[in-house]
Amino acid sequence: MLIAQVLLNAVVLGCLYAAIAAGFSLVWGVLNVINLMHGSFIVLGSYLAWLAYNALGLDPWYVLIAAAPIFFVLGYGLQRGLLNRVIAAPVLVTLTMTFGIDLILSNSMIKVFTADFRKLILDPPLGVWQLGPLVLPVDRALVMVLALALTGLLYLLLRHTRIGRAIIAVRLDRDAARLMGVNVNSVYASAFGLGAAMAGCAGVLLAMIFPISPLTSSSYLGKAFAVCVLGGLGSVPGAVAGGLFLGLLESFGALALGPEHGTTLSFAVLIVFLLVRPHGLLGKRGFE
Amino acid sequence: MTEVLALESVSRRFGGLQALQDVSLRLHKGEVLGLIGPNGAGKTTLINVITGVHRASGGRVMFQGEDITSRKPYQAARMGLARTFQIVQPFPELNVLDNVASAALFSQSGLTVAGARKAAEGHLEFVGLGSVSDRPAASLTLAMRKRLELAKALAMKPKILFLDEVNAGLNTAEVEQAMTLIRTLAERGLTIVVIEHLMKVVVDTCSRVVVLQNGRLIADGLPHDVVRDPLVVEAYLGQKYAKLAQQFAQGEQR
Amino acid sequence: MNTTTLLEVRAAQAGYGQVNVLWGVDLVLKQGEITSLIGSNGAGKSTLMRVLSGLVALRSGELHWEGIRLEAGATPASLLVLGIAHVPEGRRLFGAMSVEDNLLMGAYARKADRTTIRRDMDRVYTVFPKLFERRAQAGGTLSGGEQQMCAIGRGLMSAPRLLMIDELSLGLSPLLVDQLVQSLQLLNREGLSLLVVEQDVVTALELSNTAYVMDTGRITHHGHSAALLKDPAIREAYLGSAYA
Amino acid sequence: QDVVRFGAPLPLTGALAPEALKQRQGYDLWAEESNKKGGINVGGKKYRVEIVYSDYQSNTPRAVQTAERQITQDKVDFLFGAFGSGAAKAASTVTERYGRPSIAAAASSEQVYDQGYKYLFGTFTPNSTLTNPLADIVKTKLPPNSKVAILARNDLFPLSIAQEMEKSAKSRGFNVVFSEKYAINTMDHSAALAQVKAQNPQWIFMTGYINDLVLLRKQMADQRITAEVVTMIAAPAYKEFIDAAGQGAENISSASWWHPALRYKGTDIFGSTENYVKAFEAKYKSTPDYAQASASVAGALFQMAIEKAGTLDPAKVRDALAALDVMTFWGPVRFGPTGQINSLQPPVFQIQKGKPVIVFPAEAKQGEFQMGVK
Amino acid sequence: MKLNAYFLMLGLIVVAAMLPWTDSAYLMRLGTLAAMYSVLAVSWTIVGGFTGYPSFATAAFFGLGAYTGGILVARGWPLSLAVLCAALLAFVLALSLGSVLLRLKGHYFAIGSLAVVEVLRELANSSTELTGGGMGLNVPMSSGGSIAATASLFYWFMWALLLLCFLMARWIERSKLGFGLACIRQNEAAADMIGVNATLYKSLAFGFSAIFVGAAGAVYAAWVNYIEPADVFDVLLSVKPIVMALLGGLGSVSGAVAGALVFLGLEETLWRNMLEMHSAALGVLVVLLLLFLPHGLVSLPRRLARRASGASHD
Ligand SMILES: Nc1ncnc2c1ncn2[C@@H]1O[C@H](COP(=O)(O)OP(=O)(O)OP(=O)(O)O)[C@@H](O)[C@H]1O
Ligand SMILES: Nc1ncnc2c1ncn2[C@@H]1O[C@H](COP(=O)(O)OP(=O)(O)OP(=O)(O)O)[C@@H](O)[C@H]1O
Ligand SMILES: CC(C)C[C@H](N)C(=O)O
Ligand SMILES: [Mg+2]
Ligand SMILES: [Mg+2]
Repeated sequence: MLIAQVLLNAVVLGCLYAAIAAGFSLVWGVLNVINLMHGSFIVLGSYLAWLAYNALGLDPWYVLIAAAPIFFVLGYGLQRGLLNRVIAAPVLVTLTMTFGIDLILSNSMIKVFTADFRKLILDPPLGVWQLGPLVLPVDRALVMVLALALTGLLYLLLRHTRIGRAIIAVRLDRDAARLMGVNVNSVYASAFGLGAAMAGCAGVLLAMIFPISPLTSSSYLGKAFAVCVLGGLGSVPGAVAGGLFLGLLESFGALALGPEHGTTLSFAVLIVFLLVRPHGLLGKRGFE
Repeated sequence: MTEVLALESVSRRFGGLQALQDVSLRLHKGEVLGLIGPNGAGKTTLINVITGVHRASGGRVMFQGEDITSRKPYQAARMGLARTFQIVQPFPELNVLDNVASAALFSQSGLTVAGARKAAEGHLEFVGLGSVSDRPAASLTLAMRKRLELAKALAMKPKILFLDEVNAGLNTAEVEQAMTLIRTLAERGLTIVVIEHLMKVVVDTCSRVVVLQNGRLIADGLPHDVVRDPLVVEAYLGQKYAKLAQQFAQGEQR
Repeated sequence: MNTTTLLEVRAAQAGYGQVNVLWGVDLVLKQGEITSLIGSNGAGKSTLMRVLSGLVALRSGELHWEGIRLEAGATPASLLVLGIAHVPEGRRLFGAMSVEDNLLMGAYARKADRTTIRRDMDRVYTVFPKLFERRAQAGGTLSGGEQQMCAIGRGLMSAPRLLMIDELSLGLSPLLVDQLVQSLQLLNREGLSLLVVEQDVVTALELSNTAYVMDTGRITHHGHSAALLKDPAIREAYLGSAYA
Repeated sequence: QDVVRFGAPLPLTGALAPEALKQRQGYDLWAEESNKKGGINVGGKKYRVEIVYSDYQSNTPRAVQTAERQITQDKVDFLFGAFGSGAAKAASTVTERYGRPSIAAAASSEQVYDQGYKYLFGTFTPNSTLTNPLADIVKTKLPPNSKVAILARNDLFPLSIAQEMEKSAKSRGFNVVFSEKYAINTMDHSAALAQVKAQNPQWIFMTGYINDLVLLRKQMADQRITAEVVTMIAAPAYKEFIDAAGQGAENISSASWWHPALRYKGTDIFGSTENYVKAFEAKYKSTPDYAQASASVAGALFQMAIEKAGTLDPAKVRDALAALDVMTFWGPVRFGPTGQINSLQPPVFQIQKGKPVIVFPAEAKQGEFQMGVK
Repeated sequence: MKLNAYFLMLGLIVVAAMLPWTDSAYLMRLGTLAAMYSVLAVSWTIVGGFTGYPSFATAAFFGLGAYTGGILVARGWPLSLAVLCAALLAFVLALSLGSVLLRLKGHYFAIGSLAVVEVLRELANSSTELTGGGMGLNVPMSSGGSIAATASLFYWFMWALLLLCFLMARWIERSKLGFGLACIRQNEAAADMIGVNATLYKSLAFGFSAIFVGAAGAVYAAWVNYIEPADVFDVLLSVKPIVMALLGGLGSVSGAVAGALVFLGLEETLWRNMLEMHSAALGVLVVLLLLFLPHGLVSLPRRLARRASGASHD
């Protein structure tokens, strides 16, 4: 029974992880940028949901509709205005740039929102489903479904649209993509904007479950990293697979070795995974 | 003639694709072997298997009587197997001299950095890049890079030299210069394997030609015979070329 | 033969960073013609092509399309819409994309519907059956010659009016060069204009109607290909002693 | 007028910021109160109190640097300890090295004080003084051999108090069926909680700082975990915890080093507990809890020791502190041989109807211990 | 150009030698930290700059060194011996990890190296008997000596480490090893083909890059007297050296030192002057530097010269 409950928890958690990582994976796999701002975007999304709920009484799932364009524009602007100027430079330069911008972002968030942990407490609460001996909090279930829907949308977008193919082409060869008539700058910025939108939306959803504070951004970032490695870079199905895998690993790791070892185990497995399957569970070399 | 390299039914798969199938081949010291075949026939793959870049999925590679099937590329290099890349691979930030010096330095033991540079100068002169030795490799034109690639391979004091399309992209005059270089090397007794689509080069420099198609050897013989082989004509040369070759051969006989 | 001018460049100067590569180049491409561009290594042939496709900006000089002057700073996207496609030196395939996706990228700038694109793709596959065999393989793992086919096929997918191919025969087997030349001539008869850079001078001059010879950033000769093929100076410089 | 400078390295930003801000309120209140009365009387001369704050961002190594910088750069005469057992312990190496008396206003673990340091004092009694009375009360309510589950943050204070809890529980015949730690920054406790639930314990004991415990409480509810007794340390005393946990706070029990409902008559600057609470409410419009009161009393104790020593000489003030035996609004104060207070009886309380209600000791008791946490 | 590096080092040594005479504990602390940061940045340059492998493992070796040193010192070992042990252990670990980890390329390597930090941190966290776990480890003050004397002991120790580290990096740069690393960085497949034993070379680079980081960790532990896993295995310890190296100019040893000094200067100034917004201000500076000085401080003289000579296009 315990096993079944842990399994259920793990799957739910895994889907959340997938939503956390999908945008990060996209930006990393496609733009070849490790976006250290990703965690802050998520937190910012959570604040958006929190503000909307407390100030306007808007439920998070409505906020989702607004968050996507807002964060898209934010990401698009940051990429166009700052990152794009060093996009041709080696990986480390763009990484450092996102590190710098993230310092600004997170410090500003602390200034504006303080480091206090906030909670978005839905009133009335959504309650808990009792499925026989198993329990499933309704908010988690809802977030899981919405998160999966979001990732699914992203997948369709990348897979079956012109812009999706263009994003991949630009990643592989800028000049050749230009020759195909792709507006490279706008594709880069769009990809980054998509990544940011995914992060923002994930943040909105997670606000229903996790406490909100600028300080949590690094844990989100850490999860995103792990998911990408486990699932494979730049691939949406990979993010889902990686997320589920991480969820399982952490939950059963905690069960077997004690709660504080869940993360250790997942990182140890991560190293092993890197060595035997550097492209992750579902990753092709660098994109989907 | 001593045998330096022997392939014993070497095979290599990529997923569902059989890139090489039971290739058996012997190479003797001092030979200049032409390796030709249609695009995608497996020529580059064959070199990659011999030099350890890819592992053979079946068969053995013997070098001077020793089994080197599972050698790593750097080990193969140190044993005297040098190759040029079909798509040139210089160290872009190093200057031309250091590109060549690096080849000398790491393929042989007992050289110092200074010694390797000294040795490199000679090779650069030989390929005609002496005047650009301090330019970064990234700034060279294609023809120069191809020659740089050759100089690097030579600096490794190879026992066998694999030239993968060193002439592609060169104009006719430049090709002639390159052929002169290859012939000089052959005269010095170096064993050379030439992959080339320019039949003129193959016919004029090789002492023997083998033909790969779909991963299998389909012909082996003297250049003039091979280019007249109907199988080869059909798979690789085309009628137009065959006619040209015919004229050419007749011209030579006259 | 229709002789309206398609693309014309006048007094073009262009280069990279501090260095100038083109020093006042004039070149006229006529509708329905195959033009070849030959010259020694580093002469600036590829650079000129990049100028014509908008990859490299003109430093001075003018670009005209069907008699209308194009604004400075034309991008590849805008030129592609006019019908100019460029198969670049070094092929520049999207290495991790499948052959088929590479071809689809060629049609990126087109506003055509799926069936038209599908039809054009089938045509490319008829010209290069090998590509059809390898259509699901990643571009980067193709053999050298297969990559060349894929690059040319990708260029064709934009349904261009003018196709520019840098280093046409590079790495292709003699048989394939033959077939390619025939295919290009066929496409040409159907109305496609071509600009071809080709190291094999004989092939270049046999394929083209008009030819330009370039040396250190300037056009040194131009005229009918057949005439140039007979010109002793050209033979001496580009065919080497054996052919002189 | 002359000033005497006190250094207060605090985690004003970062994870521990909410608690650091409380401490700052406590220090400020004392400084204001003291200066209102003319300052500290040092051998007949009045010195104004000045507190130098610096933020170490909830980052322990920075706390050490900050403390050192306050001594060497800001030239403070005395220091308050950094927040929490971990940082206070780390920073105490500096004050010891420089020979500056320092009072830790938020460090209760014995591991902080057992280093043989002479200049370190603390206002909190050891962790066992919380767990023992708790276990005593619960013992009277639950059948013998009841099951206890303990979940602790992997951090100095929580681990230390969890160890004490385990000891207290075992020695009273409880059956400790689960005792695990969770990593700092854990956001999802569902795996650990599922295990707790599977054990079906009567008493659940959880430790951590406020953010951890709010989260744990919510996720317990998500998993429909209930127990006869749920104890959390150290957060339920804070109004912020009660607000954040809402209904979930009901019947959560805890213990703390001080409670505003206590009634001590002190000789310190604030006088009685009542006076202190009144002064605090006047200034901040809210009721103080132990985090604020501890900071204020640390200041008040410094003042008493300095006035007694009649000098600002660090060594003399240190001796005066060590010899202190006074009554304050915080309770009777005497520092034991390690420098930690050993003269207090911390109250046990429970959240009832959204208010902390003292259930022990008898003299301060406000209500009965209630069973059942849903 | 080459002289410049030595001039920089010489200048630094002179300044460093004078610092203790200022008798300012604050400056001494800053000076010690400066040397420590420089050690980290220079060490990172060996693997990140020379070899082109973006390592995030710095914190792993630092933490390992800190705990090794801390535990040994706490058990009464003399500092120098403890530091030696820490350095050795870091070297051995890096060497053996390197041969496995360095099979990964680019981003994957970055993640792999980051994961090593996480795993070691959690190991330290959970081996409570040895390390004290989350409760931290007290490293008792080295006996005797005044405050000033202890401060300058650590100060000189750290600077000695920096000098050795600097010399080692310069030596590697010129040696056959350095040459091979440059080849690997630019084109690993081609390096393989000319006979470079890439696995060995990369592992060596990784190993050498760990030695002094481990040593610095050990000195740090004794210096601050108290360490905990979250502190010495802090990911920022991995990120900062990269920022410093980039500030200085990727791949340049003296650039790394210059970058470390400038970074520390900025960090400290901002921290002192704008407490609440200092990290945002640091972020702004990082962004500006990347935008306007993408090739780092080492490119500054050349740029200035170019500006002065009036060449306008860029
Ligand atoms: N890494 C790989 N993965 C999958 N297929 C591969 C890989 N490398 C080569 N191939 C396939 O193997 C076949 C042989 O390739 P190879 O490069 O050896 O041809 P080649 O004879 O050198 O051709 P060319 O003359 O065009 O250079 C080709 O069809 C190619 O697509
Ligand atoms: N991206 C670049 N940056 C700087 N210089 C370049 C660049 N590309 C080409 N050059 C230089 O410009 C000159 C002309 O090069 P270009 O490639 O146009 O010549 P080409 O005639 O196409 O030669 P090839 O026959 O070798 O292809 C050469 O000197 C070359 O070194
Ligand atoms: C304020 C308290 C929760 C601090 C705690 N007693 C500690 O030692 O860390
Ligand atoms: Mg090939
Ligand atoms: Mg060219």
